[in-house]
Amino acid sequence: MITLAHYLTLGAILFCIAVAGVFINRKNVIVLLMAIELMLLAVNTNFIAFSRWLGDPSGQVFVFFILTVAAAEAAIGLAILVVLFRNRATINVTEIDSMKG
Amino acid sequence: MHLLSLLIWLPILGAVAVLAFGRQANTARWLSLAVALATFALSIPLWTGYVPAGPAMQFVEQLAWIPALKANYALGVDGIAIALIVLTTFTSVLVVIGSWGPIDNRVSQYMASMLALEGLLVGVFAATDALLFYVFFEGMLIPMFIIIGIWGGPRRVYATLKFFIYTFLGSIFMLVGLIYLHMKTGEFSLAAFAHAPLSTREQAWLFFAFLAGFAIKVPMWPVHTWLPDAHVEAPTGGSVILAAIMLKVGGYGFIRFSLPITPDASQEYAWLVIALSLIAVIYIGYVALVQEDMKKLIAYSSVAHMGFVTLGIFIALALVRVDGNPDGARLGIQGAMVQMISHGFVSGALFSCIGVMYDRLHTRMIKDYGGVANSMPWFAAFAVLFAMANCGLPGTSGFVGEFMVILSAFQTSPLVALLAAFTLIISAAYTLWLVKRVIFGEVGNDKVAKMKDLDAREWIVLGAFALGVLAVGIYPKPLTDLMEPAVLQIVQQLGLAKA
Amino acid sequence: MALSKTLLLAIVLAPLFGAVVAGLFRNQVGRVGAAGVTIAGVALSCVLSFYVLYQLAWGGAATFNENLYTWFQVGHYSAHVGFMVDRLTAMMMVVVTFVSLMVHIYTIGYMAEDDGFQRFFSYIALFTFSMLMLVMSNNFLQLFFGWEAVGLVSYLLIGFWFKRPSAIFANLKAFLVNRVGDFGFILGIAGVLLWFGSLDYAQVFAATTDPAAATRTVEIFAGHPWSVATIVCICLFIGAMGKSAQVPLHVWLPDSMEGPTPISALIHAATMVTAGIFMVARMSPLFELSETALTFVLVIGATTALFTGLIGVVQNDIKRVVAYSTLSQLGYMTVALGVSAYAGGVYHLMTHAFFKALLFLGAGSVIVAMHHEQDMRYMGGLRKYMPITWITMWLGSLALAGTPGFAGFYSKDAIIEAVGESHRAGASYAYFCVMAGVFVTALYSFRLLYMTFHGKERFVVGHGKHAAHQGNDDEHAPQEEVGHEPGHLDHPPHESPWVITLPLVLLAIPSVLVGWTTIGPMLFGDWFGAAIRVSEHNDVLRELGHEFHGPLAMLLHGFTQAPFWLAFAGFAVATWIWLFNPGIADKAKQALRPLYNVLANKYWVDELYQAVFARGGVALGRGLWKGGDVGVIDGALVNGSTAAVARFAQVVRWLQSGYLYHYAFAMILGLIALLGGVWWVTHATL
Amino acid sequence: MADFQLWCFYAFAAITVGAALAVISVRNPVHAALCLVLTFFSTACTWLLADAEFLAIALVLVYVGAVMVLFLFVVMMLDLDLDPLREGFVRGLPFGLVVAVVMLLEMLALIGVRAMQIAPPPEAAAAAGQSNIEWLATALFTEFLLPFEVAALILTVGIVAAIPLTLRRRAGVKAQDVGRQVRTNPRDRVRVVKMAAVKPAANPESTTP
Repeated sequence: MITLAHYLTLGAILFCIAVAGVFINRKNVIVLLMAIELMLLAVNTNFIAFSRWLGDPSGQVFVFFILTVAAAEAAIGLAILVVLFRNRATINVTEIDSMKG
Repeated sequence: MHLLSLLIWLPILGAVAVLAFGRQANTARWLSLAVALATFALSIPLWTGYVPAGPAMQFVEQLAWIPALKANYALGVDGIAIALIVLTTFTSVLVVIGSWGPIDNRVSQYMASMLALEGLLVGVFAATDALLFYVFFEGMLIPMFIIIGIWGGPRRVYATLKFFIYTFLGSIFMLVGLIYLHMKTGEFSLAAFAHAPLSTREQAWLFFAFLAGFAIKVPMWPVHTWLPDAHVEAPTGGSVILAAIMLKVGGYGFIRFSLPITPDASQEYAWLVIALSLIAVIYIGYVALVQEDMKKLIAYSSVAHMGFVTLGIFIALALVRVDGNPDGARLGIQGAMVQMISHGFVSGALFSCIGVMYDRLHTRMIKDYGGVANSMPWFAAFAVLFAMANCGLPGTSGFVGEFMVILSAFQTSPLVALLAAFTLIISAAYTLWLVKRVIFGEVGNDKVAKMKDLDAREWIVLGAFALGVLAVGIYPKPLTDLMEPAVLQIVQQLGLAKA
Repeated sequence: MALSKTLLLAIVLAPLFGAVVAGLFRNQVGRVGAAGVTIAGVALSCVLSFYVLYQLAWGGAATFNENLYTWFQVGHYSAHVGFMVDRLTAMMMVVVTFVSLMVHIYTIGYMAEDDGFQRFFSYIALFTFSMLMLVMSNNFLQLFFGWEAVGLVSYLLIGFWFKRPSAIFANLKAFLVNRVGDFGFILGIAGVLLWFGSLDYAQVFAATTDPAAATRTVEIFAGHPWSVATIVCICLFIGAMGKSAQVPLHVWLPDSMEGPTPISALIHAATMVTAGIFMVARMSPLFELSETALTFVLVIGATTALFTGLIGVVQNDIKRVVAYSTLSQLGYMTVALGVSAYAGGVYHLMTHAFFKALLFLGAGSVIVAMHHEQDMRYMGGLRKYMPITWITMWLGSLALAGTPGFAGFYSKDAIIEAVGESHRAGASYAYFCVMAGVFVTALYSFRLLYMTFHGKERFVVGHGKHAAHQGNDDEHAPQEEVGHEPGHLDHPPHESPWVITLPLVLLAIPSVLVGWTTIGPMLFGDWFGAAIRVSEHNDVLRELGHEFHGPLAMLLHGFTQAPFWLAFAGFAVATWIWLFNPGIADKAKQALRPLYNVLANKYWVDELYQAVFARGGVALGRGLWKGGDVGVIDGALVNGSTAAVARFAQVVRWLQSGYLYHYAFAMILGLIALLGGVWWVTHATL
Repeated sequence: MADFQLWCFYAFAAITVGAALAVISVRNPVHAALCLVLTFFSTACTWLLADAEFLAIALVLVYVGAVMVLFLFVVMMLDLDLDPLREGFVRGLPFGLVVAVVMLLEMLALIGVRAMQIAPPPEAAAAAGQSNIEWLATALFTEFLLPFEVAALILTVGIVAAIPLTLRRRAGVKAQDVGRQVRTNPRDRVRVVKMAAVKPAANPESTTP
């Protein structure tokens, strides 16, 4: 029998893998973006599980919106990436510090 | 008829029109003049149509604005507000005329800022809803910020930032006070605030919140240092509006907010305000004495004169509540109001005079002048007249307010009156010393010798100011009669304890 | 016949009209027009003033007291503009308009070559208007208006030649010293309002009869009740001290001689400076309530009378001698007020106005003849060049010195007698001062005459060096020509034109006769009626009145009295030194060097004020500005807080590395902390 | 039956976790992207087990079909120098693991794994006699209509924003601009200058050699 805890654990593991990915791939923006997608996936999984277990469609509606926003974010993020690469010939995050205060 | 709305929005829409159609400098000037004149003409019916025996607030307008907060677009004026609104529209016309020649870059933007400022100032005086008041109160910083920041002198950035942050800091405290009052009463109407029961402690907090907002605006010692810097850097028109009208918002705020909403705290801390006012009169007088920049000198003299306004307002509390002399209190508040109107004329005129000289020699330093009377006799005549009004010579408007405040102060505390009366000596010293060094004497240098006397536009501006100065000085009764019902009501309200 | 409002308005407004026309339309009306319109205005005023006086004195007209309009009305406090004309006012109106008319006529000649001809006429007509507003007022507000307005015109006229540094220094000084007086005056007015709740003469004076009024007290400093009467009267008198140049506020009057001579005669001798005397006389019902204040008045007046007269003895500038004599005579008037002999003070005011205006105008005539040379050391022997001026000056000086029969004798003798009668504290000091003053007066008066009109000519005529200079003289005619050596004249002095000598003659007549004809009714009769009120036990003039048996008897009696012999002694000493033995003066100067220094430096009062108030004020201002405003408020508080924020920002800016992954770390660390916090909270509470 | 679902869940979850680990650890971004596709796909399967059919399909269609293709496209388009990007991988590994493990433990503790052994309630959609899509759409188009519209707007803005971000006009590209060619006007090409006729001055000095 699948319980709520199964889904939540899966979500937590996915999220932590994504966090670890952010840490170990701190220079590669593409992988960073992928890690973010993973985090969103973990969150979505949690939403779906709760929606199922509470019998409330709001969770799934939220997932729907998150997918929408994530798609937009991916599009913009990659566009920025392309522009970045075109201007600086690198996607190495350590070389991008124009926001330094 | 929505006269007040018209007075607020006509100049603001006029500003938009000037921006839109004012690509040609002259188009912008004439259009602005037309708008300013129309606004002034429309403000006259306020005075003539005001019924002294009628309700406290007249020409009332009310529209739901933010229903969730019960904030209304509520307008209404009493005699005090009418006097200040007419002063605003009058001065604005003169500022437009006075900026005709001296401003020659970005004319349409300058004129539009001035018109927008005029509309916002009228709004401040006409609002009877605290949130609306606050919006106008803050809004008027923006055009002034632009005027000083773009057309100002070399240190304009420092001056604008100082001006903006100083006044903004004060009004934040005021906003907190207003929000608290909104939580207490559930609405933003000033009338509701005035009737809200408040404990002594609450009143004390609110009193200091309002004090922070308005003292900086007045400005009172020791939060006055933004004013000389702002004046020195501002273009002439900006200085005129700043001194003649914007400072009055502070005094008006004390009368509209502090006195009716926190009467008990005002009484408790009146000594503080009175002490600060007296410091302003004497300390600032001495500081003005040694200024080397004419505009700075007049700016400091503004601070000193505004000290009489706050003194007149707060001396009233002791008179009503301790001495039981409400008539004396009315005299004090009337004196403060007349002083505000008079200072509008006098400081506006003096800054215009400095502008006239600045346009010719492009310096404001006293040492660069001398013997201006030789080359500009008519100008000298005006300058001496306004200088005398600044010293409070009877027959000019400058005397009326000071006289009434001193009379009123003597009724409760001869010592306060004695210190206040020092202004007679100090103001004469710094003003006439300035006149001596700039106007009189042998011609200072070749440039002074070549200065041309007033042209027609300058004549109109200074002549109109002179008429105002003399009219109020010789026959102030119409002015005091206009404000009397409002003052009476304030004093009656002061008599009732709230806590 | 009752006086009408229209009539009084005409008296006041005619000079104002002239002033406005001559001032604002100076180019349109020209020189003749400006002089014509102002003289016509003042002449009309003068004629009507005589008419008013006639009506009040002989026509049986009642005192006029009516408001013109209300200035403000706030609660039960109100201020009005209105006229009160009784015999005191009428006398002042006549003096003011008559002297003013004389000065107007005289000015045609005196200012003939000046560029500011129209401006000058505008100013003096404006002055006449202001002075009339002052004396005709029926309330304190308008009194103060006139008070300050005459101060303004005085300021403008002292600085008439505004290119001269000394003139614009003097006018600033005059205005500021007057302002010190006004400072007291306005407090006095505020005190009157506190005391009686009104600013109206009639109401205030009516209320003084209430016995409670005299005993009312006020606490200026908590716990110290002071008498309101004393405070108010002293405050009002401080105003009079400023305007009437009493010690220690006398310093502006000698400097005011920088102005053209006609205004020295009109403003700084005959009328404006006597406004203080008039005001105290007008306020006699108030002053009678405070013995302390009257003593104060007495001591101040006596000090002024003697010590300023002494300075006059060592002055060499002809106008300054007359100016110090004015100070001294103002002191006499004040002394009279101080012993409650208000009528005596006012009476001396009137006679003094005539003979002092005469002396000033005569001095002006001499100055014109000497081409604006004012130093008496370069004069002498002028009597043969300008006989009319010489004779009228003699008449004026005799009146000033109190020669029996002349106007000054009657008024001054009455004051001295009154002081002698008084039992007020300080009266004996005052008596000594006024007696000594008589000697001093005679000394400097005759010194002036001898140095100017008699003896050897100490100027040189026909100095060729500056002959070419004559052509462009018009540009700055009244000023000393640049490079003009003292005592060198291009032409021999000559008698002045008729516009100058006519006023001299017209003023000489009352200087001689007015005392004889008016002393009876004005001093000892009931001439002033209710205008001047004296308490029963203070009324020294009534005491004197018992011994008064007509002017002739007083004249004869005068020869037997000490003042006459003191004056004669002064005359004798002056004659001996300055007419017959001119060398003695210098020897005396050497012998009495310390005394001479004290007098020549005017007791160093000017230097003291300059150091303490002028330089001290500037130093204080600079200290407050640089230390207070720039240093503490702007430096430490305003810019200090900005600097603190900036320093804090400098510290925290390293947190903004700009690296994306640093921000991501921060977020994740924050998340861990948050989760840990939630965990801790949930498990701690469970 | 129930156990079969549980085993299926374990299988999908294992693939998901494994693929996710591969995403963050493989050298080549192309491989990483492909692993991510696998993660998404297997996650979609677990969602199916939770009766979220619509979202599972949508995830596959939208993510795998569109977003991941975009990723791959970008990765392949950019000529990446991979070595510097891998620097610090080993250095960051221990710290990343520690952080991840600590976080995981915290989360699991908070979830209360043992406490949440709850059997699923009867499916709400089935109970209402609706399919999952109907159930979801009812909520989406009634209660969440405004957010739905806003989401649509966000997507549009995203598309519009992405275009100008990446759009660039290269200098020196030789291409025909037909519009410009059509718009040409003879007056822009030829300038007719009117000049006053000047007679050559008869200058005797210049004519003489």
